[in-house]
Amino acid sequence: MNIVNEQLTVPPSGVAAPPARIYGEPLAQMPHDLYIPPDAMAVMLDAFEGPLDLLLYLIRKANVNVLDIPMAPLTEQYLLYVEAMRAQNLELAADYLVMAAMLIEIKSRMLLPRPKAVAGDGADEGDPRAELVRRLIDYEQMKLAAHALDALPQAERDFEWVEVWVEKTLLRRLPAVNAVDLQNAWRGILQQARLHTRHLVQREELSVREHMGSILRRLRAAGGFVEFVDLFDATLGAAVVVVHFLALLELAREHLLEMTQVEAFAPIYLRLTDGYGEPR
Amino acid sequence: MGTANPDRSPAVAPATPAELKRVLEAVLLSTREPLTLTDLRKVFADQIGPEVLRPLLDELRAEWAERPLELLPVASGWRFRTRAEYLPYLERLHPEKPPRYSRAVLETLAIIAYRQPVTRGDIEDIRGVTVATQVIRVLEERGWVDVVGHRDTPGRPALLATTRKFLDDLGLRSLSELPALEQINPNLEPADAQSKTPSC
Amino acid sequence: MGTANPDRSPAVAPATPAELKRVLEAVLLSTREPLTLTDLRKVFADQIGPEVLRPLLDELRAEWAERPLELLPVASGWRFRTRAEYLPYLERLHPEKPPRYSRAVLETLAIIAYRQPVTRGDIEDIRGVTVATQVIRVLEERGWVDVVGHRDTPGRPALLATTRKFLDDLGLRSLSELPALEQINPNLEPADAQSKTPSC
Repeated sequence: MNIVNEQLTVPPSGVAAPPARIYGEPLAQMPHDLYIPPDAMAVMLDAFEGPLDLLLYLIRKANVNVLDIPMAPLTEQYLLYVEAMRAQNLELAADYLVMAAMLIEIKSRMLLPRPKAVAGDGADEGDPRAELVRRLIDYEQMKLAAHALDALPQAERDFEWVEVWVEKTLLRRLPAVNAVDLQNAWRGILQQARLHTRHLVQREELSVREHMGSILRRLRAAGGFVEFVDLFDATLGAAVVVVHFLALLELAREHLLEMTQVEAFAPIYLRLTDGYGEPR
Repeated sequence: MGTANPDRSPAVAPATPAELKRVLEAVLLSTREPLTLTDLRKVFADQIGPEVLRPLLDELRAEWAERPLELLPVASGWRFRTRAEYLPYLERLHPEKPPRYSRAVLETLAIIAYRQPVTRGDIEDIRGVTVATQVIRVLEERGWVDVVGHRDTPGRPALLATTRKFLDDLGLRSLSELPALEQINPNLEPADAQSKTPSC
Repeated sequence: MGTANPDRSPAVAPATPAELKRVLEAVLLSTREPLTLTDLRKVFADQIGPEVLRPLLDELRAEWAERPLELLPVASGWRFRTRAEYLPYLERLHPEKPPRYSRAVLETLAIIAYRQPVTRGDIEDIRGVTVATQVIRVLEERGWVDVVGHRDTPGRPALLATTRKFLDDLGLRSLSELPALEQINPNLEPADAQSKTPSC
């Protein structure tokens, strides 16, 4: 029934209305005729997102100015669609019926003489279509925005986030120890063994012990045999030399090394008592 | 006892900018979440300032310009992603179709994104139809939308807004990078047709 | 759908080996699972044979030789992995609780540190229990303890001492920076009780 279409299409030239530019969506395949087979209506219901969407479609299809909507043919056409929908799906028609009521109301108000603009208020605010137009524009803006959003590259759909395999066991996690841990460990030992005073260790003694270790290492590195004077580095200062010497005496006392001298004033040699040295 | 654990922390930070860049690259390629400058400073035990890191990130981004990944600053930080042109190949490995949203979901998302914070009622006013609970739930489950408060009106309806993940997933740093809203020309027809179609 | 949804099925496979390699790189960087040659053939709709893919994978591997990731053929296929040297930096982002040494290890270390050079027998005397070989080995493998000599007594037991690395790792310049033990002695018992409990 082309008449309905032609009523809305301006001018009614008989020229087919340009295909509805409904964003390349399925709407483009919408039948041009309003007499739609009932099973096709179900498809249409899915195609429209609501009464505003349907109205926009009708307006687009008719190619009219949204600011100057021809209410009579639009309402008529809209009601035809709604009637068809109602036959198919009462529940969904509810939103559409509210819109139908609104359209009919606007249409009837349009028939009344337009109130003269009040002095000092030149705006065309009296147009009963204003609210509908605002809603249509608002909705269309969001509809286009939805499209623009959908066009953005989207994680998982258009790209993947990169997360390369990390093999954590490659990192050997070694326990952390600090000096306080050692102090606590020592405290534990003391508490267990009740070695309250015997194992008092003082800073000076620790220095000596450190030097004992370094002298032993030095001897081993040198093959177990070093001349006495070579062990001392006078540039380190008297205090260090003294500690070093004490360490030497302590090692001798513990029979960890031997000091030998062939005759008075001859060089003094130090030798590891265990006979181990590097290289052996 | 500062440097007590060198096996796990060999150096606080590498010495040269080139090595710093390699560390940034390694870290950005290996983490699930986008990394902020604050995160990246943590990588170097806060010893490297943002004034050093920022230019290195830009250099890194340029180095990858011709390669199959791109380094992107999104809302929650920096992150590598596969360029879109490689997706078709990846899809051959995982042929399941990526999620495509219905128009109802997309329009609801657009309204929340551009008009946030909005109530469900606001969305229904704009769309002119009831918004199914399922539609909101889809967006919430994707982590793109959440409730940020309640409007102080009867019923105290929930106010919905988009999340940082929404921005991240669309590769945006902020809402201001959303596509500009179309200025709807009230005159719906093509300009050339205009004169021929006076209103009735 | 414009830019966002580039053609979902472009060419079956790129034309040049260089482009093939870029696709392999993109796919291997973007998947969480190792990819077998069969998987990788699927990426190109089975149009590229393994005799082409294998050498390309080797080339790709070589290209990454100096970079922070390595391309590895593992049992279940090929995959990129972050090189171990970058793990300490990654760990700063998500620190895990470090493991702890057992009490036996700590006490043994304390005895070696404070009483060095000592034999295993000395340690057992002080702790009052046998020292497991494993305990000493842990400390030797860490590079904190080594043998500096042997005591000239029957059995010639090894003398253990702490190393330079031990001091470095604990952030100490010398053993004398270890807490002096006399400081903790008063804590062992209340001060007033001390005089009443002479050492045993």
